[in-house]
Amino acid sequence: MPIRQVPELKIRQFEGPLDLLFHLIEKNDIDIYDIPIAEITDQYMVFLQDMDTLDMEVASEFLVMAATLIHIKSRLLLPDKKLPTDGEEEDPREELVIRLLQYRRCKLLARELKERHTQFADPILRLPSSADTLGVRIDAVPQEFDPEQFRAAIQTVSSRNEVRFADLSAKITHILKRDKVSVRDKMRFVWQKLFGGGKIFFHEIFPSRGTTKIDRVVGFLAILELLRGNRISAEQEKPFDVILLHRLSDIPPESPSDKTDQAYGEVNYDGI
Amino acid sequence: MTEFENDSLTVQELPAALEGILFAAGDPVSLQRLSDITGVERSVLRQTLTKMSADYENNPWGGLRIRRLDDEYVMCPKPQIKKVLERMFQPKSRPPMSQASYETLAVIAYNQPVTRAQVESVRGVSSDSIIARLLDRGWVEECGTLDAPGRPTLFTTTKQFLLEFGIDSVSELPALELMMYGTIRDLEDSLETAAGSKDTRQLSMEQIAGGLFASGISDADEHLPT
Amino acid sequence: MTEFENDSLTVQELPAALEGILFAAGDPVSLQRLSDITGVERSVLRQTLTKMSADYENNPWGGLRIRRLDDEYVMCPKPQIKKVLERMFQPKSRPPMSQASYETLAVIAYNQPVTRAQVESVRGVSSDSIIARLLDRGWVEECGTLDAPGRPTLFTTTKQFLLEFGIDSVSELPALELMMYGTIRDLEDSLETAAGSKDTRQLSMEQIAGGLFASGISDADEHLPT
Repeated sequence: MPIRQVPELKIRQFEGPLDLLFHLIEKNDIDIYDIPIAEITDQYMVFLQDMDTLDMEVASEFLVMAATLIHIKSRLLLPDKKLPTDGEEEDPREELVIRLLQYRRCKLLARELKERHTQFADPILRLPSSADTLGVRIDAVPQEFDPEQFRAAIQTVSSRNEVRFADLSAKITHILKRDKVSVRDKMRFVWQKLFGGGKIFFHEIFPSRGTTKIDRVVGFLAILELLRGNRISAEQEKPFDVILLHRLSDIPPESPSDKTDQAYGEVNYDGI
Repeated sequence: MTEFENDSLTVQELPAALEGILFAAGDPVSLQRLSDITGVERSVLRQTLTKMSADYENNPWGGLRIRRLDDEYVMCPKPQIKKVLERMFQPKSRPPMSQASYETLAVIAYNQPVTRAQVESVRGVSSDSIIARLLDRGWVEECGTLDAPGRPTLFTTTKQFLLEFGIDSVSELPALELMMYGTIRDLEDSLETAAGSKDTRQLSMEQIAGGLFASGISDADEHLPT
Repeated sequence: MTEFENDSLTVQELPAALEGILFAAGDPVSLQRLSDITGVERSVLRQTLTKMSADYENNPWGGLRIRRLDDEYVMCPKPQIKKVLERMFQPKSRPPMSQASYETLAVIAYNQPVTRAQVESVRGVSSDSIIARLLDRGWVEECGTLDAPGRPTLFTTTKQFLLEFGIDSVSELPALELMMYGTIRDLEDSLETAAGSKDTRQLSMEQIAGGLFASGISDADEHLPT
């Protein structure tokens, strides 16, 4: 099936993988009960590979969905022959359809809530009247002041403020320091590791200790990218087994096209 | 109706008294507190307040309304005159809420009480920081833990949520159990129940949406002249 | 009747708007101020208010009235329902002092004289309605207004408070930096400097916190490890 050109999309446009899938389904005017998995998977993968930078956790969520799609696609292509065919064959797409319908409903409800909020936000309430302003006389009775509770309140406010400010400075610092991890940088990194025609395991380049989750996720995408360009080969004997990487060509990755240039920023490949 | 206290109010005096109390209180007042003050039974109060609320709404010359928030009542200006009032109070400028926040809020509102994991299973993404934001805004609160491994925290919506979204009570939101359907059939059944329709097969996406809003929060909209 | 301003109200909308304004204001509002807010001429306003006031008085089911004090107008409960209000304010019918009340009282004690906004800034949450209760209990009193836009009311603790607490002066309270409005402001300022960018220079802490979730940097924040 021909892949229609996916327009420039940014991952931040989407609230998650389900949101992206819905976008693709609506754009292609697809019957949700009969999703052409192969085509959707292809478009989804094209989108993933076009992502310039990855946002920490987000990427892994998008990748999990990619794996799900590929799994469904494979089940559709290769029906499980071990199971007796009793006519009531389970559609491997069913679970995905349910999730999409649930998410769609959530989105619609969210839209409704948003509309309600614009109408009802910041309600104007009266400040309570004090007895004095209403001219109401209050019986003089012994007050129930509790000095202990007063002291406890002081502690509560102070420690809350401590947390409040510590939390805020941490967030600000984090945002200032946050690095963007780009796929292009990781491609270059992997390429360098394979220099000299050697073979190397994926987990040697990106060990689970010493690298962050985002490093590994982006690293994996970089491998996919290099595979696509026939720069390297990757072998895996069975699912979840180790992945062995091997450099196929001594020619460095072709010069990035104008489009990828913009997306990946300026990286000089000649020096590799 | 039970015996009234000695100094309880007559049915004739009640509306004026309730008006005065809600005016003076400013904040929402619980039915129980109104009962303590007036010496009138809660069921009678509820009936009277419902009638008063309708009268307020139907009076085109009046600028006030009485809103119910679960078992509390509050007097406040009608939405139509909010614009005029904003000329006298500078409204608090708050950052706009993200799409993700409304989605998370929707899952919590329609499925409460609900765990973090359940929210994430519907949205397909981690929702920790968004839930924190909703807690900050006072729209959501913790309400105990689920009796399951790890004892995950349960979340519900608050009175503040009802206030800021123009909803009388969470019971106005049909329970939709956004998650955990075994088959498409189950999901459709739940939609039909929510929509109250007998027409079974082939619900389109728009029908799904329409059904929800017809039976759900749109009721409240009907008496909201915009 | 003269020409109305662009955003002035129609005659039909006027009563509802005035009702809302007087309700929300609490304090008496001058005819001039009402004219500024509504964009309607004072003579028209006076006429409308006189008519409204008569309607309120003649409505046996209503508990509120509009009173004129020279050229000011105020909404208040009718004298007939004073007895009910007295019951509402009697100590025995009032809910006990909450933790929030003690917190608000503590912030006032540490920062007096202090405005509502300052109390909120130190406590981190709105304390508006709690202050009214502290006034009722006689632990807090008004002491003039701050010379700033809007002329906000200043509050101090009372002698009664010192008496109950068993101290001679608020200076006997233990020194605590994080209870002081001045310190809070300094912290906010230094955080703003830390945030560094030109955009955030003038932001309050609220805005910074909010800004994290607004479009620009929000994505980053939403995936902060918690």
